[in-house]
Order: sequence, then C-alpha cells, then structure tokens
Amino acid sequence: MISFLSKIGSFYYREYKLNLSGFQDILTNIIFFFVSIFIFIFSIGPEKETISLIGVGIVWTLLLLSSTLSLRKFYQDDFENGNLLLMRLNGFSYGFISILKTFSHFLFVQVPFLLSIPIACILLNIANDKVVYLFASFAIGSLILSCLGSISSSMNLMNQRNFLLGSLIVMIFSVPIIIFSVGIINMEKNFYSLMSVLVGILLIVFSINPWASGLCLKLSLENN
Amino acid sequence: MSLRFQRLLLILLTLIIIFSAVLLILYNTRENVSYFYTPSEIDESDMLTKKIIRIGGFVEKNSFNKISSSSFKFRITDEKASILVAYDGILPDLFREGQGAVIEGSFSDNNIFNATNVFAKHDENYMPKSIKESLKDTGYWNKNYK
Amino acid sequence: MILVKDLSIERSNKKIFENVNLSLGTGKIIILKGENGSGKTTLLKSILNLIEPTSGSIYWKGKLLNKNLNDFYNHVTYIADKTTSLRKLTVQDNINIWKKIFLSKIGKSNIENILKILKLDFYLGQKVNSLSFGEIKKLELLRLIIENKKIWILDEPLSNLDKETINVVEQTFEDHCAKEGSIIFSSHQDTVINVTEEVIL
Amino acid sequence: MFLFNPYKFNKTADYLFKPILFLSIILFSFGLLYSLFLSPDDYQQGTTVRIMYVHVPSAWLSLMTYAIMTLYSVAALAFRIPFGFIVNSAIAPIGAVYTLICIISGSLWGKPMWGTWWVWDARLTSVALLFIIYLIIIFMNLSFENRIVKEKVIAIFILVGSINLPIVKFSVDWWNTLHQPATISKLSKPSIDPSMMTPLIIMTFAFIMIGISIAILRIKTEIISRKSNLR
Repeated sequence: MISFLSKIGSFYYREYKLNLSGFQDILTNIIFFFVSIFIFIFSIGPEKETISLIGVGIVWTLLLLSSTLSLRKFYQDDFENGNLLLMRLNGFSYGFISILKTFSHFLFVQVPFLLSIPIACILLNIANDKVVYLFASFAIGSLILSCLGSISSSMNLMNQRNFLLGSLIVMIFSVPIIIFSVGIINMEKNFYSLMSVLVGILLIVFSINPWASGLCLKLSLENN
Repeated sequence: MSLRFQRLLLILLTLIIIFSAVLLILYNTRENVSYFYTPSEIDESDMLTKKIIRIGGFVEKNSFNKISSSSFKFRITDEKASILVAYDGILPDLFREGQGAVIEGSFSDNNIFNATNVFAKHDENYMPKSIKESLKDTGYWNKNYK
Repeated sequence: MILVKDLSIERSNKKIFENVNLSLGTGKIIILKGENGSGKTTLLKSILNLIEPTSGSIYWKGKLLNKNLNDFYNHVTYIADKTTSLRKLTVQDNINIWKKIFLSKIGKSNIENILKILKLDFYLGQKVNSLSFGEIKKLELLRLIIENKKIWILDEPLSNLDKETINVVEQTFEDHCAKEGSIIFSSHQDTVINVTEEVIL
Repeated sequence: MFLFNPYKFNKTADYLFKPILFLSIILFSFGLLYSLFLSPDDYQQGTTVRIMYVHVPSAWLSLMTYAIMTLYSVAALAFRIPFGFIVNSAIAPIGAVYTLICIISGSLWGKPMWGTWWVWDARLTSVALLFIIYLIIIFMNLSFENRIVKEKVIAIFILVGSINLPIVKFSVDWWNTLHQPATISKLSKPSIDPSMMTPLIIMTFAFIMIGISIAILRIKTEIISRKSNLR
C-alpha cells in the first residue's frame, strides 16, 4: 500500500519535471488565451457595456479552445516513447493511469488558466462579484474538460490523419457544461442548484473516464 | 478478493455514481433548464432587471387587442398569473387566443412586457377539423391545455 | 518460472507465428532469433500480456498469467525497441525519475560506477536530446540495473551498440544469471553471449 | 442468429432483400399519397400538419438507429461479436441522413407554426448534437489507419454518446421547451386522431423498410470489403 502511494507520488514527480521543462508550452497556451481576448475586444469595439455583457461567454469559449490546444500532448508523447507501457508494467491499470493523467492535466494545464481568470475578467470588464461565480464554475468545468480530454485524446491515439476530431469530441460533450456554467453567472439566485448540476456532470464524466480511456489506451497499446 | 470480483465491484460503483449523478442533475435542472419561464415564476426582481427573457403560457381569452396592422397587445397567462405583452411585428399562423405561445423580450418601466419575438407553441394534440366540429356539437369538447 | 504453451497469434487473419513453446527457468537466458517481421516483438509483448494470443496460454509461477498479472509485473523489466527516456530532461533527471518510479534502492555511487563504465558520466547534466542514438540506448539499458528485478525481457538490446558496450552488456547478463535472474531477449544478429536456449521464429 | 453472424446474415438478407425493397416502395408511395392527399387537415395547423408525416418518422428512426448502434456496440465489445462493428460502420450514415431529414423538415414546420426556423431549446439542441455525433462517427470511420482500433474506438464512442439518447427523448418532458411533448407516448390513448394516426404509422413503416433495405446493402458491401481486406 505504501509502495503504491509512493509510486503515485513519483508519477506526479515525473509529470512535474516534464511540465517544468515544457513550461513554455503552458505559457504559450495562456498567451494564446490572452491574445484571443484582445482580438475579441478589438473586433467587437470599444463599448465597455457590450464587452462586459458577452464577456463571460468569451472567457468560456476561449478557455475551452485553448485547453483543447493542449489535448494533443495528453497521451501522445507518453504513448509514442513507450512511457505509457512503462506505467502499465509498473503496476498501474489502464483505468488508473487515465485517472492519474487526468488529474495531472488538470493540475498542470488547467490550474494556470484558473489563475489567469481574474486578469481576464479585468480585461473584459466583468463585474467583480461575478468573478467568484466564474471561478467556481470553471474550477469544476475544467476538471470535466480534463476528463473529456482524456477520453477523446485516448480515442485518437491511433488516429494519424484527423487529429482535429479529438477537439471536436471534447467540444460536443462540453456543450452542456457551457450552458450550465454560463447559467451560473447569469442567474445568481440559482447558484447552488446549477452548481450541483455541474457536479453531477462531473461525477458522470469522471466515472466514465477510466473505463472509456482505459479501454482505448489498452487497444492502442495492443495494436501499436 | 479475486480480480473478477474487484472488477464487478468497480462496475457497480460506477453505475451507482452515474445513477445518483443523473438523479442530481434531473432534480436540479427541472426548474433551471427552461427555454422559458411561466408568468407565475416571474417576480418583481425580474421585472426590475431589464434583461431579455422568455415567457411561456397561453394567450388569455378575450385579451387580444389589435392596435394597428402590425402592433398587438395581449395577456399571457398560466391560470395563476398573467402578464401584459406588447408586440410589433408579424405573428405566426398558430397564434390564437387560448393557444400556447412563447414570448421573447424584456420588461419596460410600467411592467408591460415588450416582446421582440413571438413563437407559437402547439400542443401534442392532432385532430381533423371535422371531428372537432362534431365534438363541439355534441358537447364533448373539453380540451385541456398544457 | 515463465511457461509458454502452444502460443499462436493471428492478426487481421494473418498468422504471425504458431505453436511456440518456451520455458524460462532461473539463471537461464533465452534468445529469440528471426528475420524482421517474424514476430519477435509480438511474442515478447504477448509474454507481457499486452497482446492477447489467439490460442495457447502463458503461465507464471504455475498460475495463468492474466490471473497473476500484478505479481508478474513486479518481477519483470521490459525494454522495448523504443527508448523511454524523457528527451526534454537531463540524464540526471531521468535517472532520478526512474529511481523514484521503481522505488529503487540502488546507491548513488553504484550508478555512478556504471555510468563511468558506459562512458555516460560526462553527459550527466546534459539533455537526453543532445545524446547520440547509441548513448540513449545505453541509458535505456541502465534501467535494468535501476529496476533491479529478476526477469529481464529485452527487445533488440544489442542493436546500435558498439563492441565495448556489448561486452559490458554480456558481462551484466552473466552476472544477472549468477544471481538467479533470467533473461529473454530478441536479436537479429549473432551474439557472443552464451545462451541456454535458442528459439528461432 | 442471422443478426449476429455475417454469413447467416448474408444468406437471410438474400432472401429478404427483394420483398423488403418491394414493400418499402409500396408503403412509401402509398404513405405519401395518404398523408399528402387523403388525410384530413388539422383543426389548428391546417394543411401544414402534413410535414409531421415526414418529420416524426425520421425523428423516431434517427433515435432508433442510434439505439441499434448502441446495442450492437455493447454486443461487440462485451460479447465479442465482430458483426456489431460491421453494422455500426454501415448504418451510421443512415442515421445521420434521418437526423438531417428530421432537422430540415422540423425547421420547415417550425417557420409557419412557431414563427421561427430554429430555436435553441433543449429538444432542438440535443437533436443537433445527435447529428454532430453521427458525423463524428462517420469521420472516425474514415480517419483511422488500423481497423481493429478504429472499430473498437468507434464502439466506445457510440456508448459514450448514447448519453444523448435519453436527453433527446425526454427533453420535452423534463424541461420547458418550445417543442411540444410527445404525442404517442402513452400506448393506451395517444392524443392523435385515428385518421391521422394511420398515415403516420404507414409512413413510419415505410421509413423503417427503406432504412432496412439500405442497411442490408451497406452491411453486405462492408462484409465483402472486409473479406477482401480492402480496408
């Protein structure tokens, strides 16, 4: 049991080292996010009211888009250099690998976005009291996005021709998340019930994730 | 614990989680994921905020007022509350008194709802014209609106 | 310890190999020989339970392998023809990560010695990316020592290595067998390693 | 069982194909005639109600096709029946076409009745998602190199996407939508008059038969192409 826990710990040490060395990738993602915000602001025009009206929608769309940018690296690198196999031989089942990877994606890719949300809110003139709601909804929403990303990128491991399909899958299934999380911000009075809907979606996606991505990982490793 | 038993346990756990999550979602979305609100759900705070919302209900009987060829006033009701609506534009074919409708727009200062779009909502009943006549004649005609 | 019985594998209606029998006891070295595409890698992968065989069965310590998988994985090191070292990190980082992942108790001086023998000590602070292919392969073989497990399953461990290193590897293999370890590896070239059994696919 | 074995399916399909094709032509022409000319006008919607005879069967069939694909995915993944993969890749385009017909006829119906082509209420959104899911399945069919991985991944995707199925079906009951609730949900007393129910049922069967005959053709070509390892 203790050795299992320390194996998990060393998994995250590895992920930390990897992400630290590839920190410019994460930084590029965040810069992409901010540059797109600038482009939105310039293309809409200088009217502050319009921008703050649609600001929440913009933040969510761009968060979704920029987190799908990093999807390609979700499993692909580890799959190609055989590290996925190494993890399997080290005693993790495929489903468990996908759970670990999902959390790692959340920690190292989504959390930086989470931290940059307040700045984005200032840029987009979103009212201060709404920032808390946006933050809460994105904290859960991004974990859902990580799970979806795990499912779709494990499905597309062996897909050499059409990698955009992976982003498409994430975007399709993230439609309800966006509906509810934007709803949270626009209807403050229903905060708790909408939040529990998001938690419900998270539970569903989270429990599907190890099965679906585990199976896909197994398939891809078997037929590689 | 054999591997197979572990697997079975995991599957069961997953199913339980999914089931409870579905219940949670259904319980909580019942009020929230509406395409429209009913008039009785509208309260003072909604009237004060000038946001664009949708209200769904029935066009109250004997409330339809044609002001000009493209300007109308009517009341939307759900038999508990009713709201006065003003609309400039073209009404869909199915728009009739006593028929369901969904109105998109925002409240103005004197609590009149200024509609920008009017959608007719038809019910799930389908019936030929002739039968409706005969039903009316014999007095069996009681349609309960949804 | 490992017993392979009548193993045959088909993939998309094409037979890769048929009725392979193997038994790997302690202190033994088995070499798989065969041309490219003869199924050496496939056989190794099916021994690791990564590929489901069409027919036949594999036993580990007398039990069916897929009933006893975690215990088997605790005793086996697999080195594929791919190199698993992380290219963006330095050699030192890679060694540290492996030591943590495999809960290795190998001392620092021990590893430094091996690095000196493999002539990798000079590159310790450099990124793996800047190493040559043979050096990356040597680094990969270092995992055998770090993992410190009984059974080694190696896919083409001798390719891309120079003569000196092959001698070192040979020496390590013999030491490992002396310590009641066992090795199964594939190679398409002739080797000087004394093997106990030769399987030609 | 011919539904699970490609060889038996081929044999049975050879017997059944011509009668089914014949039946589908008869039913479809008769159903069109009935629904366009013989059936009465609705008491409220007038003659526009005739769109229903295309809209409702295609909507049912788009759901039914997906349900069949879900069942076959379960069969293929859990019980290792490879025929399921063949069926999946064969009938996905059929379902996509039915969904497209449903969406187009629905918006043609919505414009005169509701006063809009399209609204983003729960029913319409979920059907749009269903259509895109179908498209993704088709694209996946085209974009993988390795067939074994491809078909299994598609089956997993179909299973994950089947979450959408109950949402489409029950969205009108669970949430307030502009779309009206189901007409024929209760078996005992549907709220549709028999004179309009009959053409609807005829059209539904016509659509099912057309779907089956196309499916037979597509499954047979799929079996042949797999035998000769074209893909």
